[in-house]
Amino acid sequence: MPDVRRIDPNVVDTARDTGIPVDDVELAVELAGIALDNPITTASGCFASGAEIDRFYDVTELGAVVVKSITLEPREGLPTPRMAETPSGMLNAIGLQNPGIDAWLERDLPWLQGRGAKVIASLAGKSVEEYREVARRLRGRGAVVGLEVNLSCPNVEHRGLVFACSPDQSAQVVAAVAEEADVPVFAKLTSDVTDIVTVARSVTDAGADGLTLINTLLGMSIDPETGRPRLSNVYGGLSGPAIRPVAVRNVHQVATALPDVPIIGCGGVRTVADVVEFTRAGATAVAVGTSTFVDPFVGQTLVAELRSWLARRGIRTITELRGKVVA
Amino acid sequence: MPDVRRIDPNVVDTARDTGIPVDDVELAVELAGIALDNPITTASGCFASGAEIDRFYDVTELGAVVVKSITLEPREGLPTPRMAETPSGMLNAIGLQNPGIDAWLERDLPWLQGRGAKVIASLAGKSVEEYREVARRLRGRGAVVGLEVNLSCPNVEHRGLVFACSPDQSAQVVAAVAEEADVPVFAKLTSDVTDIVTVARSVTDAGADGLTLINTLLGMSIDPETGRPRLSNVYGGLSGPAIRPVAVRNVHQVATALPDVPIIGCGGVRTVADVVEFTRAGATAVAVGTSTFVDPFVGQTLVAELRSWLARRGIRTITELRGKVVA
Amino acid sequence: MRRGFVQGRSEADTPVRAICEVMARRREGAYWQLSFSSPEIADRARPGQFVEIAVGSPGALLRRPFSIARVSRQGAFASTVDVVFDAHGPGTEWLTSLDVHDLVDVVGPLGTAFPLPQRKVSCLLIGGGYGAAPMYFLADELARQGLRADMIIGAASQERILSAIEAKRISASVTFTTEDGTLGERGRVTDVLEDVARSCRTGVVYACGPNPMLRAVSERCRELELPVQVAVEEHMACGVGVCFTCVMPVRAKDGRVRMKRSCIEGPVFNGARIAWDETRWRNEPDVLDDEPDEQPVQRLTDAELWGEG
Amino acid sequence: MRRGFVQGRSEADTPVRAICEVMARRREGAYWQLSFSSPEIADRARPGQFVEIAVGSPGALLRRPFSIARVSRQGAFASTVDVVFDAHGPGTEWLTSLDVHDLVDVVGPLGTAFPLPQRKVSCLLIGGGYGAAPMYFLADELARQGLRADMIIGAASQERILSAIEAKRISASVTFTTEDGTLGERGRVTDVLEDVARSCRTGVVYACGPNPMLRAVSERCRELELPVQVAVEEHMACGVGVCFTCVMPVRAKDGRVRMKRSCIEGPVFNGARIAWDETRWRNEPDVLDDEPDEQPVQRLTDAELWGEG
Ligand SMILES: Cc1cc2nc3c(=O)[nH]c(=O)nc-3n(C[C@H](O)[C@H](O)[C@H](O)COP(=O)(O)OP(=O)(O)OC[C@H]3O[C@@H](n4cnc5c(N)ncnc54)[C@H](O)[C@@H]3O)c2cc1C
Ligand SMILES: Cc1cc2nc3c(=O)[nH]c(=O)nc-3n(C[C@H](O)[C@H](O)[C@H](O)COP(=O)(O)OP(=O)(O)OC[C@H]3O[C@@H](n4cnc5c(N)ncnc54)[C@H](O)[C@@H]3O)c2cc1C
Ligand SMILES: Cc1cc2nc3c(=O)[nH]c(=O)nc-3n(C[C@H](O)[C@H](O)[C@H](O)COP(=O)(O)O)c2cc1C
Ligand SMILES: Cc1cc2nc3c(=O)[nH]c(=O)nc-3n(C[C@H](O)[C@H](O)[C@H](O)COP(=O)(O)O)c2cc1C
Ligand code: FES
Ligand code: FES
Repeated sequence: MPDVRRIDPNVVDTARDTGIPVDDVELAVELAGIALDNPITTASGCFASGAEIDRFYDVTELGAVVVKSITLEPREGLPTPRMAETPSGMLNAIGLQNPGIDAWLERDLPWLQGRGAKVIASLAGKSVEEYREVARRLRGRGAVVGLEVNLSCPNVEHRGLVFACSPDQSAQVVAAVAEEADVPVFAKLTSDVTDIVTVARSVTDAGADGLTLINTLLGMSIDPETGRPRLSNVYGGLSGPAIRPVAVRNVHQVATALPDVPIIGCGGVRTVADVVEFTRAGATAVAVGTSTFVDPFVGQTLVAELRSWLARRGIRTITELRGKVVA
Repeated sequence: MPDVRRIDPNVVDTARDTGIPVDDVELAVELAGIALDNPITTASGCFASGAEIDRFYDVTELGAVVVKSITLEPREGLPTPRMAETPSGMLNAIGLQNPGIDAWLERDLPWLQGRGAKVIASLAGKSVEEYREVARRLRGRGAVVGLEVNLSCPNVEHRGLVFACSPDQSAQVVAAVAEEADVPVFAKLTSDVTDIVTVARSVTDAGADGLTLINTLLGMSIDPETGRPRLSNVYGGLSGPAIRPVAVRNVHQVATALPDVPIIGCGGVRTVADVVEFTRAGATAVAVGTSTFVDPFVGQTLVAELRSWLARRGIRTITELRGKVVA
Repeated sequence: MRRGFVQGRSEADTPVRAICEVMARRREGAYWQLSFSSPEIADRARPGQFVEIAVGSPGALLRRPFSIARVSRQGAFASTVDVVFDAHGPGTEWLTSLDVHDLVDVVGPLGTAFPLPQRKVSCLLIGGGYGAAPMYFLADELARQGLRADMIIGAASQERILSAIEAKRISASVTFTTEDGTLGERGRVTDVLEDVARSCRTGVVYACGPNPMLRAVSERCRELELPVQVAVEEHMACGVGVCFTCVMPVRAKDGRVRMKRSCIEGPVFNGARIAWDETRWRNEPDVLDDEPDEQPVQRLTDAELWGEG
Repeated sequence: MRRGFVQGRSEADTPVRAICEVMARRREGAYWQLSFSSPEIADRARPGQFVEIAVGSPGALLRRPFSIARVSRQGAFASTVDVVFDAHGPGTEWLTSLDVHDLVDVVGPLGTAFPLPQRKVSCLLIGGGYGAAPMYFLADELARQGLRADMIIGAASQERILSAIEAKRISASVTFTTEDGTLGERGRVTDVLEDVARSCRTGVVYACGPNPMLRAVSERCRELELPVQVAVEEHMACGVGVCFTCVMPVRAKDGRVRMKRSCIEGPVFNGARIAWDETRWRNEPDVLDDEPDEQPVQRLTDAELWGEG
């Protein structure tokens, strides 16, 4: 993109006195074999097609763009209201509004590819076969460096129960996607289970190369005056800083039980301190969702601030901190 | 207590113009056969012995006092740090510090009884037999109008797994307590399960007269600088307004599936709007925990404000709103 | 937060994030007006667009959207943006606590602007409650283009009629309606719409206000075969097009309805195209959201008015 | 929030919640001082006690505890309470943004006060960093009782030495220590403790500051057989005794350690009794927390000094 000028660069670069030069800091990470320039990615469904935020800054500055979950057919989603604010968080029930895989491949992917972004394609479906078909159509697409399997979808073949709540059904989906995939596959799990480690084990055994932890928590809000649920769908997903302690706990539990499985940490990331917290808990990459709604520049800012945070402390690579919890 | 003077009564009483007189509002509720003057109770572990808050206001103004979980033996709890603040919430890991059932009966209960409070005794244990024994010692104690079984305790007989995560183990504990109890028994459940309704069904089948929903969510926080977990216990319970949408969802799911089971709603209650929200979701009583830390008067204030909230809207009894979600 | 800090691109059609100094904050009848300094936002803003302001009320996470009520572009340091708001919740209450020289964190300008007619046509601007705010900005712009602007300003009662004097100054004619009759005609904007449009030879209608008002105006305009552009209000989590919470059902040529994001594909829509009935939506596959806007039947077509469809 | 709103009981030994007007907010070296008006808190407060102030930083839920640095009790409307704080996190940063006439929501006075000696004895007051704040309040109180107060005020460097001039005014003697030597002796308060105690014929020591300093002071006092009362700092969720997050391990007669709540059974403890080593605690049944405090061996016993155990 020509003529990109940041009116006032927000890169904090005051590290030189005590630490190391910011240029000596290496942010690159290897995520299940994918080389990322830095560990900051978007969270699925919180970055639309990518072009919206590119109006603010060059989105290729991000480690990767995780796109909104794609289904086989286009979906118009749920009626409004689709969101409700909650203390330090929000509920959403969008209903996977998306253009469908074919239109996405035709319209959104070429734009991302043209910009040079690394794309992790999130896929969703109503049945194992739908996931499989979407994965098949994603084969051999240059810019797509990974697939993320959004398992928080109702399985029409099992009374509408969410795949992610069953280790077995999650494994079936992941196995189907992994069979088709020519890039690493990440399984995105929900914290709304009794034992996250069991689900994590089940999907990695089924072929997931990595995990994304966590999706939103199931929540509800009711208008006290009218008695109407604040979401047309009644229940929705809770996201934002409010859920961060739950997300960090999930990452730490899984990273402790399965230390070799790469994790994309996700849930309430807002500041560079949060990025470090997730990294210490065991995450290789960190996805930013709701905070993009609060600050469209947050992804760009986190990359810059992570570099200077490490520089000020004389830490040369972010990987030095991965899994570093001090007892 | 003689000579109680509220320096500036905070009872909002501006309802008379559009609604009904506040005195015409009936706050009394029947909770699994227990007659409460109003639906506001304390949450276990957030009100110590009762005397601490009685320095601020007359705690018998509350519908009931749910006391800190009592174990068979005294416990000194976990080392500090025991708490960490999180966005709109907090993590705690206290480790059930309590004087043990005998000292509680000897020292704390007589004080509550003398003051005329209605007491719901929360009990905790490491084994089914420990719960049973605590329940047995609580028989025939005048002020104790109900028992609440805190199931979020590690079961030493099952690899330290928390009772509440297993419908069967929860049922065993509840059955043992219900056998001993001469007052209604409430099972306090955690939201950290795949299917809250299954657990709810299991414990009510086992003899629970009601449910308390929910306990804290399992969370973690790490100091990014030092890498030390912010709690000495590494993991802890997330409470406060941050978790309210999750708590409301649990209450609504269970109230929908088991409409005849009385529920004490709990999780992030701060304002009268929150009390109404939980009531509409299906709660008969509403327990206030973390908010007492923010405002020691919150329980008293909620009772007064609930009355005027209803009066302003011409609603004569709180029970009219119970379960009233408008589609 | 650093005064004057600005992030964004240099292209004039992109929004920025700016830390802005509050220049004024005062009551406007039942409402509040907030003016803040931002050369970039002032320069880029067009009528109908909005800004997202970060609020500091306890536990509030999301920004709050407000229509741009007016901009003044007097050189780099005096350029200000005004918003008018109703303080009815924690976020807007918090805004009333701001003092002159305090800093606010603002993203904007956001969303689509009212398309300006490319023919000489008489414009009728309808504002309801604080929805009148962007109409002042639009009237300024129309005046600059040499177009006639008439106004209908409606509200529940007199103190909710925004800047009555300003309305008279800025427009060829203004009609007030209040539901309680405390100012102007007793009734609603739609009660006077036909008379005003006839006497002013209105060729196009612009409206902003509560969605039920916009619906009524749109339906009346359709009956009168008047082109109508409305700026809608839907709950927004992001305001920048990435969350899909703010969708409005908009009907396409084939009669099917698509969910359009009112923060980026709106807030200004052709009022005749909004599927006001489609509040409940089936969660099933539907058509692809890629068709260009289509023209409703009307006296002057949208193509004639604003060139593009 | 309504100015002057107060909730609580009339008994003087109970805390209240008050909506207080800010009377002053100014820098004090590296620290900030906040004065707010509250007749009830000012009247009831005793040295060593603290207040819990609600802060408005984003997402902050809990109040922040601060030692009472001084009170002025000049009739119902002028009674003010001062706190001194170090702005190092979001909550304390937020406090620096308060202006005169703003309102703060305060609960207090909370916790135990320093027990005053019932015998005529020379007192040594040791304050570290902002921990010096309550020592000024204590010195005032001791002066009123006609007791001699000497002070040791220590900090990392000069700008963290609180109110040096005030210290000189209020005490019989004052010794400053700074770790970088920018004021007074280079070193720590414990480096001068023995000399000062000897030359001032100290009979009892009071200390407030970071817990490591309190530990060092307590251990030094134990060696010197000096009774010592310390005001500790532990993370507090409630400050009123109901959450059990703020516990300190305190050793009893039988040598066993009990977890005492520093917000209600403290913050003032007998320094010789704190089990400074017991940071890691086993989660297993232990003895009951019901024993009265016991006396360490010292020149003047605690019983002699403050009557009760
Ligand atoms: C494009 C657009 C332009 C707007 N322009 C104006 C304006 O010029 N003046 C004005 O007073 N108001 C305007 N609003 C409405 C304004 O955004 C809300 O009044 C405000 O967000 C309420 O915040 P609160 O915290 O005070 O209230 P709360 O009701 O407590 O807000 C809770 C949540 O609901 C959202 N919300 C509440 N009401 C509305 C609403 N009416 N529309 C959208 N979101 C809402 C809030 O953003 C917040 O996320 C506009 C809204 C939109 C979408
Ligand atoms: C009895 C008592 C008296 C105190 N007196 C003073 C005083 O006079 N002056 C002063 O500057 N500070 C005092 N402190 C410490 C003060 O409470 C903390 O500095 C303040 O809470 C930090 O809040 P923050 O949001 O700025 O920082 P953050 O570090 O972001 O706070 C995060 C959380 O940790 C808690 N916390 C952080 N630091 C401390 C600490 N040192 N002690 C207890 N809790 C902490 C906060 O309360 C909050 O819940 C006292 C603490 C206690 C317990
Ligand atoms: C509006 C919205 C839409 C979302 N859509 C998706 C989605 O399509 N697929 C998915 O896997 N996760 C989706 N999520 C979940 C996020 O990717 C993320 O897991 C969650 O929001 C927690 O992260 P956060 O707190 O940073 O937002 C969505 C979240 C939000 C708030
Ligand atoms: C400090 C603290 C201690 C608690 N101790 C107990 C306990 O002993 N037994 C119990 O059943 N729940 C305990 N809880 C959980 C609360 O009773 C309540 O279920 C939870 O905090 C959610 O409600 P809240 O958000 O209103 O605090 C504790 C919570 C906190 C914050
Ligand atoms: S508000 Fe997020 S897409 Fe419109
Ligand atoms: S801070 Fe809650 S008991 Fe001390």
